[in-house]
Amino acid sequence: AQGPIRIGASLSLTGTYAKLGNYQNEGYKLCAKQANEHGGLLGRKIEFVVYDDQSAPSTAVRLYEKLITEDKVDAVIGPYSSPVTEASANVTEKYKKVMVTPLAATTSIFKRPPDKKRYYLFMVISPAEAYLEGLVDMAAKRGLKTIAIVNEDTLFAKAAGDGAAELANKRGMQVVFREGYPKGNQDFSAILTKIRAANPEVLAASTYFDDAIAITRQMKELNVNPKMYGITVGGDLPEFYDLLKQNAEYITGATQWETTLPYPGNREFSDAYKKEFGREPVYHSAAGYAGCVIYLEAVKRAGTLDSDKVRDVLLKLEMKTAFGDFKVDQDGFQTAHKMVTTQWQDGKKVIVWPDELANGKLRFPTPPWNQR
Amino acid sequence: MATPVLDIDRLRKRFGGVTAVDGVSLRLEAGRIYGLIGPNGSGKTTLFNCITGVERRDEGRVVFGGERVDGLRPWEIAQKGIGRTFQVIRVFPELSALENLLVVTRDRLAAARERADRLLRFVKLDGLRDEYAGNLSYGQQKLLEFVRMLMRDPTLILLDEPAAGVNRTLLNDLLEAVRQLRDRGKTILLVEHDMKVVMGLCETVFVLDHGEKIAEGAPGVIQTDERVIEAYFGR
Amino acid sequence: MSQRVALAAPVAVALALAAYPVVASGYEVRATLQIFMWIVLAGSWNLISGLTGYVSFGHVAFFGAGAYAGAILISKAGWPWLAAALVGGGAAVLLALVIGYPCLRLKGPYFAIAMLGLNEVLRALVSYFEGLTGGGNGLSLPTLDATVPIYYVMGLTAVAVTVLTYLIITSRFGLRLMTIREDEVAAEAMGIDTARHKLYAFLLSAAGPGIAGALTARDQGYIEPISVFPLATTITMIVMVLFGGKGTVWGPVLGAVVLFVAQEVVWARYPYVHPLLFGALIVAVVLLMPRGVLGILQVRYRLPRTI
Amino acid sequence: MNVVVTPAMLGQVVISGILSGALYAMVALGLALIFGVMRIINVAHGPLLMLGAYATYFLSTALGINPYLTVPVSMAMLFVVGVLLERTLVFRVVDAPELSSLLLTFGVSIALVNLAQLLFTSDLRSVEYLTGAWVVGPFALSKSRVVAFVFAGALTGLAFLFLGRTKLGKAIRATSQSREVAMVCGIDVQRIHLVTFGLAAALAAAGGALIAVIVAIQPEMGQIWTFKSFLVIVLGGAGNYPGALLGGILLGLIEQVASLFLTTQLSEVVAYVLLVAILLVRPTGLLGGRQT
Amino acid sequence: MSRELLTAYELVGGYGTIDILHGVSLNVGAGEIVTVIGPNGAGKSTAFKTIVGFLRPKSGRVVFNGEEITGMRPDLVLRRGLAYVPQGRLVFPQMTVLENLEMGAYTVTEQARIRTALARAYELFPILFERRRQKAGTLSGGEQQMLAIGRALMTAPRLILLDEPSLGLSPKFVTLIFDKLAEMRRAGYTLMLVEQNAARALALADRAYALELGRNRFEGPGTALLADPEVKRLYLGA
Ligand SMILES: Nc1ncnc2c1ncn2[C@@H]1O[C@H](COP(=O)(O)OP(=O)(O)OP(=O)(O)O)[C@@H](O)[C@H]1O
Ligand SMILES: Nc1ncnc2c1ncn2[C@@H]1O[C@H](COP(=O)(O)OP(=O)(O)OP(=O)(O)O)[C@@H](O)[C@H]1O
Ligand SMILES: [Mg+2]
Ligand SMILES: [Mg+2]
Repeated sequence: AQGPIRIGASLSLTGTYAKLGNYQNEGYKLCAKQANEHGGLLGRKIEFVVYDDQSAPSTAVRLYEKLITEDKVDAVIGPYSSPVTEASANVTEKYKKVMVTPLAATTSIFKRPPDKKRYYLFMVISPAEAYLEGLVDMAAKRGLKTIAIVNEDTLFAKAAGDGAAELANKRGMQVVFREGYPKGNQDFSAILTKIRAANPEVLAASTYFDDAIAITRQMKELNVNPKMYGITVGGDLPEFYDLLKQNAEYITGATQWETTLPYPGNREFSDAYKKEFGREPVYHSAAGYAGCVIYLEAVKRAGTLDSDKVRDVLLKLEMKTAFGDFKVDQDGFQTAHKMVTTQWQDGKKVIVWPDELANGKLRFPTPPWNQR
Repeated sequence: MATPVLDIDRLRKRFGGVTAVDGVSLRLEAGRIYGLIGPNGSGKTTLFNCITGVERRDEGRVVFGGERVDGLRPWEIAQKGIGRTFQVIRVFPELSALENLLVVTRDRLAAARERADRLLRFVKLDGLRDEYAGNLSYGQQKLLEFVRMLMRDPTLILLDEPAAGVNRTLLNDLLEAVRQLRDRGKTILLVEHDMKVVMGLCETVFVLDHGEKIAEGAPGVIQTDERVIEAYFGR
Repeated sequence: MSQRVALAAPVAVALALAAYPVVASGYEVRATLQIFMWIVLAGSWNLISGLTGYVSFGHVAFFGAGAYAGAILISKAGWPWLAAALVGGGAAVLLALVIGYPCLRLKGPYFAIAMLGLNEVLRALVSYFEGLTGGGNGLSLPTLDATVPIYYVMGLTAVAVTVLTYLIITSRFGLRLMTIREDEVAAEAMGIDTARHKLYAFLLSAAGPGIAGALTARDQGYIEPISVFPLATTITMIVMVLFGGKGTVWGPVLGAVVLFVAQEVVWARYPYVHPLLFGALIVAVVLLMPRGVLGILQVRYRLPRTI
Repeated sequence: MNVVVTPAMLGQVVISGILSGALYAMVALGLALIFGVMRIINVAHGPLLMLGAYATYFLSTALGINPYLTVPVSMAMLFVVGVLLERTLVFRVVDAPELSSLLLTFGVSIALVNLAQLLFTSDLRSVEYLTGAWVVGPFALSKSRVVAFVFAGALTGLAFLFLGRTKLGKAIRATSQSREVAMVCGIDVQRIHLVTFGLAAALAAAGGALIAVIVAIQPEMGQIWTFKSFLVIVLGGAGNYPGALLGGILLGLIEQVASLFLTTQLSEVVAYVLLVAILLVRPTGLLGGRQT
Repeated sequence: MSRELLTAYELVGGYGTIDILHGVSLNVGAGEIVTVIGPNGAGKSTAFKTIVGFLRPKSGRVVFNGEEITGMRPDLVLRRGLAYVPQGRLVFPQMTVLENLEMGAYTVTEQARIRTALARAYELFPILFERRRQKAGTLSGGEQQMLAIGRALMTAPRLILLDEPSLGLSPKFVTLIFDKLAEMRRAGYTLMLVEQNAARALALADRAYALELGRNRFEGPGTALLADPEVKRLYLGA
C-alpha cells in the first residue's frame, strides 16, 4: 500500500500573525481529519506537514523550498497573510506546485503583468478591496457624503483602504481624510485629532485587530463621533466585544464568513469545529478549512496529484463550501465569494449587509460616545 | 632670539564658572627642558589639553613651529610633532605592550618593530611585550605611555607628571633619557610636583596659580620667589 | 606544517562548496546560501563593532538599503541582478558615508541608538516614498529562478568579507581601529586620525550587507519594509559574532554556521518554544563564553589575535 | 485632502504629548537608574513593564477591584521579579563590557515575552475602566491618561526625593559613579544593585499598570517601551535622572506634533533626526555632563 | 612592640590565573606607621587589594584585630575598621565634595559622629570646605586626592591603608600630607602606606617593608632601611 499523501504548509504559528495563523492551522487539521474519516484521498490517508515561519516571508520561502525538495511532500497549501504568500508563491511556482492559498486577500498577488504571471496559485477569500464595500454601500444609501479612511501601511490593509476610497468616489462620496500609519503604531491621538477636525460622517479603519481596539478606545478618549464607523479585520471577532464591551456597540466589522450564514455544510462545520477545539470558529479557521476542502475536491476530480491536471480542474471548478462560493478567473483570482458586514447590537453580532444574507437591520446613526 | 618652537599667546579656557587657564603666554625654544609647576588645580593639565587639542581653547593662539595649531584636531597636532603623556594613564588596555607602540607610527613595520623593542628594553618592559597593557601595574603603564609617546619621535614633548608613581631607580633612567632627548634637539615641557626632578632637569620653570602665570625663570630663582613660595612650596 | 593546513583546509572547503549545488537539493542550496548571507552580515558587523567598539545596533539598515536599491533597479529599470547587487552594495556604502559623518561622532550607547534609529527611519522612509518603493505593499520582482548563481555570488561575498577581515586584523590599520575601542582620546593624541579610521571601517562594513540585501531581494522575489529592516536580524548578527568571538577572523564564520544550523535543525522542530530557546541561548553565550569560542581559545592557548 | 491645522488641534496634540510624555519619563527613569548605577542598558525593561500590566490585569479582574489600587501591588511584585533577575543573571555581567549586558538582557527579554505568550497566550486583554474623556472647551482630556499622568508625576517625584535625600538613594547615586569607591566607603554594592534593579522594575511595572488601563495589553507590548525609554534617556542624557523627565516630555511632544503636521509615518523620522541633531550639538544628551 | 593589629601572612594570589604575590607577609602593630616600598609592578597595590578584599588570595591569611578577614568583602572589612584609599584618586565625580564625604561615612549611623568626622576632614584639608559644593569630578587631581583621603577618615577607622597618598600632589601638599600622617599617628591612628616617594615615607615610618616580584625582600625599622646601602641603590635611586 502507498503511504499517506503529505501536504506541506508553512504557517505563522508564532510572531505577529500567530493567532490567526493558528486558526488557519486548525481549519487544515479539521479538514484532514474529516477527509481521513471519509476514506482519505485517492485511497490514501492525508497528512499535514506544518512548519512555523514566525510570520516572516523570508523564512516561509525557505520552508516551502524545504517542504518541496527535502521532505518531498505530495502537495502544498497556502500560508497565512498576503506578504508571506507573495514571497512563498515564487517558490511554489518555480516547482510548478498548485497552491490553494486560503488567506491571501490582496489582488496584486494574483493579478499580475504577463511577465510575472502566476499559474498555480489559487485564491479562496474575497479580495481586500471588498472589505469595506458594505460600509460604503450602506453609508451611500443613507445619503452620507464624507468619509475618512485610515489604514495600516501594509499590503492587505492598504489595499482595503484603497478599495474603500475607490468605492466611495464611485458612489459620490468625498474622501476628506486619508492617512496610513506604520505597523506597530500604538498612539493614534494625532491622526484622530485630524480626523475630528475633518469631521467626516463615516470613518473607515483598515486595520488588524490590535489597532482596531486601540483606535476605538482612543476615539472615545478624543471624543471623535462619526455617524458610522467601520473596521476591516477585528471588528467582527468576539474578542472585540469582550475587550470593549458596550463601546463596541454600533461599530461595523467586515468578515469573509460567519457561523450563522446559510451556506451548505456551515452548521456542521461549526459544530465539528467547536467539538474539536472547544470554541467558536472564526473566518480564518473556516477559510483554511474551505481551502483544504477545495483542494481535495479538485484532486479527487482530477484523479491525480499532478499539478497541471489539478490546475485545470481548479480553473473550472464551481463549488459551494461551508465558507461560501468558490470560483476563480484565469488568474486564479476569486470571483464568487461574498463579504458580509456585521454590526454589534446589544452585545450580539448582527449581519447587516448584504441584504440577501442579513439577519438584522443596521442601527443608524451612531450616537455620540457619552450617549452609548 | 631664535624663533620659538612653541609660542602660546594669551590662552584662556573656562569650565562653566571656573577659568582654568587665564591668559597664559609661554615661549619655548628648541633643545631645552622647561618645567611647569603650580598648585593642584592651577591649570597645568588643562594647558596641556589645550595645546594638544584634547580640549578646545576659548581664546588665544598656539603657534607651533611657526604654524598656528589651535583649532586643529588632536591627531593633526600630534602629526605635526607634539607628543604627550597623560596625568591619568591612558594606554590601550587590550592591546599588548608591543602593539601599543607599533600602532602609533606609520613607519615601515620592520623599522617600527626595532624601535619598539629598543624602547621596551629601555623601560625594562621587554619581558612583558606581549602582555595586555591593561594588566601592567600603574608604574609600568606609565612607562609604557612614555615610550609610546617617543615612538613618533616628536619635536615637542609634553610630560604630565612623569615621575608620579615611578620607582626612583627607574626614574633616574627616565630623567637621563629626557636629557638625551634634549641633547638631540627636542624640546620638553614637563609638569611635575617632585622638586628634585624639576630642579635637577629644567632650565626654565613656569609657575601657574589659579590659571595665571605668576613667575618664570631659572629653578634657583623661582625657588626664592615669594609668590611661588606662598602659592606652591608652602610655609 | 600547520600553516599549510591552515591554508589548505579553507581551500578544500571552498572547492567542496563550489561543487555542492550540483548534488544538493533546492532547499540545501538555499540553506547554504543563507549561511553565506549570515557570514557576510556577521563578518561585516565584526568589522565596525568588533574592532572599533562602536556597537551598531542597526546594521540591518544597510542590508535593507541594499535590498531596496537592488530591487528598484531590477524591477523598475530592468537591470541584471548582478549589476544591481553591486550597486546595492554601493548604495549601502553611500548611505554609510552620509550618516557616518554625524553618527560616528557619537559614542557608546548614543551611537548604538542612533544606528537603531537609522534603521527605523529608513523603514519609515521606504514606506513613505511609495512611488519608488511600493510603500507598505512592498516590491515584487519579475519571477526568475537564480538561486544557484546567487549562491555563488553570495559565497564569494562571504569569502571577500572574511579575507578583508583577515587583512585588516593583521595590519596596523586594524590595530588603529582597535585603539578607538580602547581609548579614543589617547589614540587621537597619539596622532591617529580616529574619525577617518572609523569612517573607513564603517564604509567597509556597509558594503557586504548591501550586496547581501540586493541578492536576497532578487532571490526572494518580494520585499517589504518590515521584512528587510528587522531588528532581529541585527541581533542575530551580533549573537553570531559574540558566539564565535568578536574581533577575530573566523569568529563570525563559526558563529554564523553553528547558530544557523542549530536554528534550522534543532529549533525548527519546536515552534512554540524556539524563541524561548533563542533567548536562553543568548543568555548562555553571554554568561558562559563572553569572549566567544575563539576568544576562549585565544586566551587559553595564547593563540594570536589573527585566528 | 488633508486637514488644515488649527490652534485648537495643536493644543489638543500638545496635551496628548504631555500626558504620554510623563508616562515615558516615569518608565524611562527606571532604565536610567539601571544604566546609571550598573552601566547596563536593560533591554528587558519593556517586558518587565508588560509583566506589570498583566499583574494589574489579573489582580483587577480576579479580585474585581479598581485597577488603580493594584498599582502598588504590581510594583511590589515586579520589584521582587527585578531582584530575582539581578540575583540570578544580571549580576554576572555587571563588570563585563557594555555589549554583554545589552545582549544578556535582550535574551532575557525574548524569554520573558515568549514565556508570557505561553502562559497568557497572545490574546489581547484589557482593563475596561475609566474610558472616555473629560471634554474641556475644544479639548478632550482622556480620563485614564490624566490619571496616569498624575500617578507618573507623583511616582517620579517620589523617586527623585528618594535619590536625592535618603541615604540609600545617595548610595545608589554614588555607586552609579564609581563602584570601587563605593565599596571602599563600605557600601554593599551588590545590595545596591539589587535594590536598583528592583526599583527600576517597579517603576516599569507602574508604567505597565497604568498603560493597562489605557490600551489593550499583550505579551509583545513591552518592546516599544524599551525602545522609547532608551530614546528618552539618550535625549535627556544617559544616567542623568532629571534628564529622563525632560526627555520623556520632549519625546511625547515631538511625536505628537510631528504626527499632526506630517504623518504618523514620518513622526518617527522626525524624532530620530531631532535626536541625532541634539546629540551632535550636545553629545551627552540635553542634561548629560558626565565626563570620561 | 605594640599589639598586632593586622597580620597578612604568606599571601599568594593575583588576578585570574596569574599569581602576582608569591608569599607576601605584612604586619602592622597598633599605633604604627608602616611603609611598603618596591619597584613598579612588585605587587604592592595587589597586596593591599588582597588585604581589603577586592582580590581573594589563593592561600595565606589576613587577620585584622584578632579576627580572620581573609577573602571578606571590602564593605564588611571597612565595617570592622579597616579603611582603604586606592591608588589614583578615586572620587564620585558627579557628587559634590560634601556628598563624597558623607558617602565616606556611609557605615556610620550617628549624625553626631558624622559631624565631628566632617569637621576633622575640613580641618585637615581646608580646600575641601571651600569646594564643598563643587562636583568632585571637576576638582584637580590633587584636590581629588585630598578628598579621597578625607573620605577615608570619615569612619574613624582603626587602620588606614593608603596606596600612594602623595601621588601627584604639589610639594606643599606632599609636605602637608606627610605632616598630617605623622599627626594622625600621634592621634592614635594606625597607618600603612605604599609610597614611591620612598625617602620621605621611610623617614616617617616606624617599620617598613620592601617588596620585589611579589615577595618580601627587606624588612625593618624605617630609618634602618633608609640607611641600608642596598635599599638605597635599589629603591631610592641614590
Ligand atoms: N572638565 C572640567 N570641567 C570643569 N572643571 C574642570 C575640568 N577640568 C578641570 N577643571 C578645573 O580646572 C582647574 C584646573 O585643573 P587642572 O587639571 O588643569 O589642574 P592641574 O594644574 O593639572 O592640577 P594637578 O596638579 O592637581 O593635576 C581645576 O580647578 C579643575 O577643577
Ligand atoms: N588587573 C590585572 N590583571 C592582571 N595582572 C595585573 C592586573 N593589575 C596588575 N597586574 C600585574 O600585577 C603586577 C603587580 O601590580 P601592582 O599594581 O600590584 O604593582 P605595584 O607594586 O602597585 O606597582 P606600582 O608601583 O607601579 O603601582 C604587575 O606586574 C601587573 O602587570
Ligand atoms: Mg594635572
Ligand atoms: Mg601600585
